Amino acid sequence: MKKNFMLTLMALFVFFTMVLSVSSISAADKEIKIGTFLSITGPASFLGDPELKTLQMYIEEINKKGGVNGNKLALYHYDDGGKSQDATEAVKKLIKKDRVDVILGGTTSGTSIAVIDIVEQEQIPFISMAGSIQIVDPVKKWVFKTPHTDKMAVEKIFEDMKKRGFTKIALISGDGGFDKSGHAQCVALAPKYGITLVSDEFYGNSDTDMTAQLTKIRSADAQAILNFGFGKAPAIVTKNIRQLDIKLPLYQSHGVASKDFLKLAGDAANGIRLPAAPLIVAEQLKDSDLLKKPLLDYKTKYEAKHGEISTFGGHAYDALMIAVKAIEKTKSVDKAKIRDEIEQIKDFPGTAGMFNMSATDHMGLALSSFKMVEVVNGNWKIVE
Amino acid sequence: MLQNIFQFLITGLTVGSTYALIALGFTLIFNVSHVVNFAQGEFVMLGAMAAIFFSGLKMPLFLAIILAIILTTFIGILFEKFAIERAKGASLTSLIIITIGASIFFRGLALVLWGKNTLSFQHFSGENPIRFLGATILPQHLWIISLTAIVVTVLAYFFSKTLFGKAILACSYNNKASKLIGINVNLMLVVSYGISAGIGALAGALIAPISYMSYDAGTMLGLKGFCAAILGGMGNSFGSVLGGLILGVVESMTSGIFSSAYKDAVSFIILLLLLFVRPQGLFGKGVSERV
Amino acid sequence: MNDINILIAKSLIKNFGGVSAISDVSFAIKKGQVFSIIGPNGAGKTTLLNMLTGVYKIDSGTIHFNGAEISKFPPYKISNLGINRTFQNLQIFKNMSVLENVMVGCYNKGTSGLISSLFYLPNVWKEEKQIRQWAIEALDFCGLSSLIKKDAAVLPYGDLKRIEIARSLASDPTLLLLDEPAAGLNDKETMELLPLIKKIRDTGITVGLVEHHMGLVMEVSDAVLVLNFGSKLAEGNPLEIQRNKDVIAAYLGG
Amino acid sequence: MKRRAGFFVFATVLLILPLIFKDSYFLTVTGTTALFNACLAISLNLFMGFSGQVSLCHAAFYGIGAYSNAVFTTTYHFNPWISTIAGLFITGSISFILARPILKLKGHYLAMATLGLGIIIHIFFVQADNITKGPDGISGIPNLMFGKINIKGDATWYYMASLLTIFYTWLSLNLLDSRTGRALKAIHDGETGAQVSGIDTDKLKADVFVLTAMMASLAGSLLAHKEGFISPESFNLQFSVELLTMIVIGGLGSIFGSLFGAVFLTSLPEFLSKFEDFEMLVYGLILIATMIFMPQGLYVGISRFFTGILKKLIKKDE
Repeated sequence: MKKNFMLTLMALFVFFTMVLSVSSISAADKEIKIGTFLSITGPASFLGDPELKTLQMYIEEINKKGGVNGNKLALYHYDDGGKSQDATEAVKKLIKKDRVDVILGGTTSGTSIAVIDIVEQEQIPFISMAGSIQIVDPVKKWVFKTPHTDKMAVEKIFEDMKKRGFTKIALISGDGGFDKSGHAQCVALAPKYGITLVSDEFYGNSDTDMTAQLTKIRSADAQAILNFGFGKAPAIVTKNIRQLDIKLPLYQSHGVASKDFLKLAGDAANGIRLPAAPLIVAEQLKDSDLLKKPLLDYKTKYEAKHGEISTFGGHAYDALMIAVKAIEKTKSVDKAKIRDEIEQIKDFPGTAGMFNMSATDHMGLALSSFKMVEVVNGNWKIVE
Repeated sequence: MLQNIFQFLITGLTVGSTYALIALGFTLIFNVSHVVNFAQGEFVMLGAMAAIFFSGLKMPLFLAIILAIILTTFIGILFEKFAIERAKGASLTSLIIITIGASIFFRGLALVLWGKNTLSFQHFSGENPIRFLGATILPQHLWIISLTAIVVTVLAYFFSKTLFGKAILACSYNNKASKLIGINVNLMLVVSYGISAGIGALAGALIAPISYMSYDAGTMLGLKGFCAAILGGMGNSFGSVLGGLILGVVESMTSGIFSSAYKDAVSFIILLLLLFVRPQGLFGKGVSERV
Repeated sequence: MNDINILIAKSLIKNFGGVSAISDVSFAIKKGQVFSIIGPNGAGKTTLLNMLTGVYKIDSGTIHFNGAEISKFPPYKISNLGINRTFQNLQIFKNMSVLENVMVGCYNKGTSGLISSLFYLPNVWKEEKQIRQWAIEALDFCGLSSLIKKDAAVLPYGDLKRIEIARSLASDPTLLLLDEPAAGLNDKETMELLPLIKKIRDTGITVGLVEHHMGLVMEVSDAVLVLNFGSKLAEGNPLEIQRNKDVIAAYLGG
Repeated sequence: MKRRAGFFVFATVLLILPLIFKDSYFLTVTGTTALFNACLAISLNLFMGFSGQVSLCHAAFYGIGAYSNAVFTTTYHFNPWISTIAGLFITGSISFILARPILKLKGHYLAMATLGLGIIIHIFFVQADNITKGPDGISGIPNLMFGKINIKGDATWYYMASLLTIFYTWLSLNLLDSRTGRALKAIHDGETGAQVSGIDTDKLKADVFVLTAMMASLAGSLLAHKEGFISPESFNLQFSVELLTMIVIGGLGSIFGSLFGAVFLTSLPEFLSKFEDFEMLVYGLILIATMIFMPQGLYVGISRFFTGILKKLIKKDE
């Protein structure tokens, strides 16, 4: 017993030593280090996946063209599995082990919010790819983000509802971070638009059937249904609504702005309205629109390599390009300078719209950059 | 209101029958080896993904499903041969960890083969809802319910009337004695893992049109199936089916009548209370230690 | 030897799912006796023992021990009152050493609780030493000193049976119930059991013995109770039992 | 008392590791997480490995501790230590009330019941937005203070985690060598045998359930301050299952096994991340292979492996 014990301790020690020596290999300098942590596995993996592919694709392209200010870009990437604790660990590693110059990422709002304290403390520019308004409101010195906020999505939807004269709506949302945060915005903003929530239902994001909740909604006196969620659940909600023969107009959030959703929901998706980044309707933009060319550029490049685009990959493109632009301008990798330059970004045409950052706005998108789209014959169409 | 309650009931029964079908797979493996197979949900996922893949190759639906079931059955057999059987002398807990490892492995396999996206599958016979007393039901639901009924009947026949089925049951009652009277216990294990995987695959192919499928969707389905099996009394096929139906109805009733945010919590509270009153599930045999 | 009844059982009844296992059995055990319960297979001997020790709940009837009613007590309470037992199929703790097994037997004599054990307060330290001592003594008493350091899992059946006796003795019982101590033992081992039981009795412990081995029973018992199909067939001293016609018929017929 | 010698060696090694590997982020970041997991594994092992019960709600108790500190310090501005005590109290009460009815269950039914309890608590973390802030979690949790000393930074937290691990190991070793510890092991090997030896098994099982739940809660309270941010997915069923895997992979019923399992499974993804999409595949295979080739767990398995090599070497010398 005693002998075994000592041997095991020795084994433990050897194991530790091996582990530690492997982990302390450091990379060559002179590179501009871009750090990123994304949800490559876990429930948000279908968002994290296009994000990573986009970053890899563009960094390769930039490097082929000679890099930024003559220096190559190097990507340091960790998977957080959608877990906030893993995200904070990843960010610590990015800062202290890899010593990156700027951090992009945070696929979900949860993982992004989780690392805010660290990036603020360590003073490193951080551009999130997640939706929640909490990330940039109140403004934090080192934190930026590229997607539209959930608040904007709700405002866009409520504006459209107001235009169509809906005052009583039913809300159904999932139990994830995106869903709950959107739900909170709906509840908070409804009175401002003269809207009453006559029904407020929830489902689990891995549920397979929502007819019970929708049956309840059916007997509430609503004029329209709003579903706040992402992943497969909104597609099931859409199909269940058709199954129950509910004729009310259906609104979805920007969380489903992908071709995948259209594929899943099939014919049932026709007539759905949702706010979306202009990327998915790039072809329909007026030729005079400054966004059209860069959007189509991204679209052709991504689709040539990886298939269907999604707005999520677009958020990664925006984040990377904003960082690159700032670094180009400062001609250094001084973190404080990069941060200042990001805050100065003006008229940058990204996939989500025209970015105009400022000291009070660390997202820089106007509500007008969001497009209200309707599904017509299985495709997106801009609602004028 | 009455009409609503009827719809909740119908919803509960349709969702419940998918739980029941998954629970049956648990029961089968549990019966022979007393192992709770944590990879059962992954069999369901693999079956669905394989069916979607085959039908994507322009195969007729029926053939795609059959091929998916055969493939998953084969995977189940390989799993038994190369993992469970190899772990001779391992305790029950170690075996359960092996099934947990397998569930992660199968998820990883599906991820590599079919990617991270959620995939859809065609409904077997259209999507036009059938109206019945003010409630609606999809043709696919009828497929699920009737095939669950068929599987239960076939299994009941298999275990009570065929020699092979009786031999499997014998292993579950007394492993050593079965060996002594010349039953090939290893073969029985292989067969039950195979059948279990096959039933899982069938469940997956049936559910996929309604709930879609992705590489990580099996875990939650497996969990619900496990709940159903426990609720009915572990090891009892009939109990599993009833457990599944009850679980489905409780879930849909709670989300319809009480609170949809806490529906899973309410279902679990009911399950806990039931176990406090009946520690062996609804139809389980009481366990008594012989001294 | 005196005439005080240490245990009195009255009209005990136990059914299993409608099948009667014990029906209306009454008896008394006198202090300092060796009291044997015999009967053919399935007569309900072990069931009766399980009822006396609280392992089975009794359906009706009463059990008094040292004047107190214990009919509805859980096993641990009965054990703490001074009734200990061994098992026909063994209840050895397989993941422990022989010494630890017997130390578990001393549980009722200790007082340290969960919290004091966690922090190993001085009283735990002292108690540990004492318990170890008691356990070693009990092993010595049963002639098992050589096995102290062995793991229980690797030992032969005969040794395990004696370890169970040692474990029971370690709790200083007033009444020790032995459930078929000779079952599965060879002749030599059985004959070694005889002096041990006598030695136990001589220390003043009352012994209840459930046994098949007639030679052993007749040699060691002061009183014998015969069960058949869950009912009392006869009661008396060994000589009376040997001559009882019903008993002979039951054994030959059974 | 042999165990004591090993314990001191272990404690010393743990505390001097950062002096040998200075500025190792693997040690202070992953290592700290591994030690937190080790604390959970050690406490779970008391309940499962020693007493032979099953629990799939350990992560939930960990979560109650974490949430208690997060909520009380941010919303109500309590002192962190008072919040910790509140967390212990809440966990203690919940586990105490539920211990008796739940522990009446056996085997798979017990697993199901604890799994259900864990899920119910997790749903509360997700859905009770007004208290727990929902899935987005709670941020801005203040630093822990020892009097005037502010506990922050990875290295400091490494030491905190080490001390907690050493403390928990010490408690478990003590318990093992005592009357109560033996009674626990007796329950594991045979409940009837334990009962007739005078052990009130129902009470003891309940006591240990409460104790281990509170140990998890204490670790959770500290975690909240270490992270400064917590959210529900750190305390879900998946994590409970992972803890179970740790103690079985390490070796059920062995304290150092649990430690080993926790360190192994926490650092494994670190090396597997190179496999990218194949990571899960490899991770699953490693779990399966470990159980096939070392059914008794890594602790026993590796010990045997080294003893084997040592024996061969000795033979060669002769």
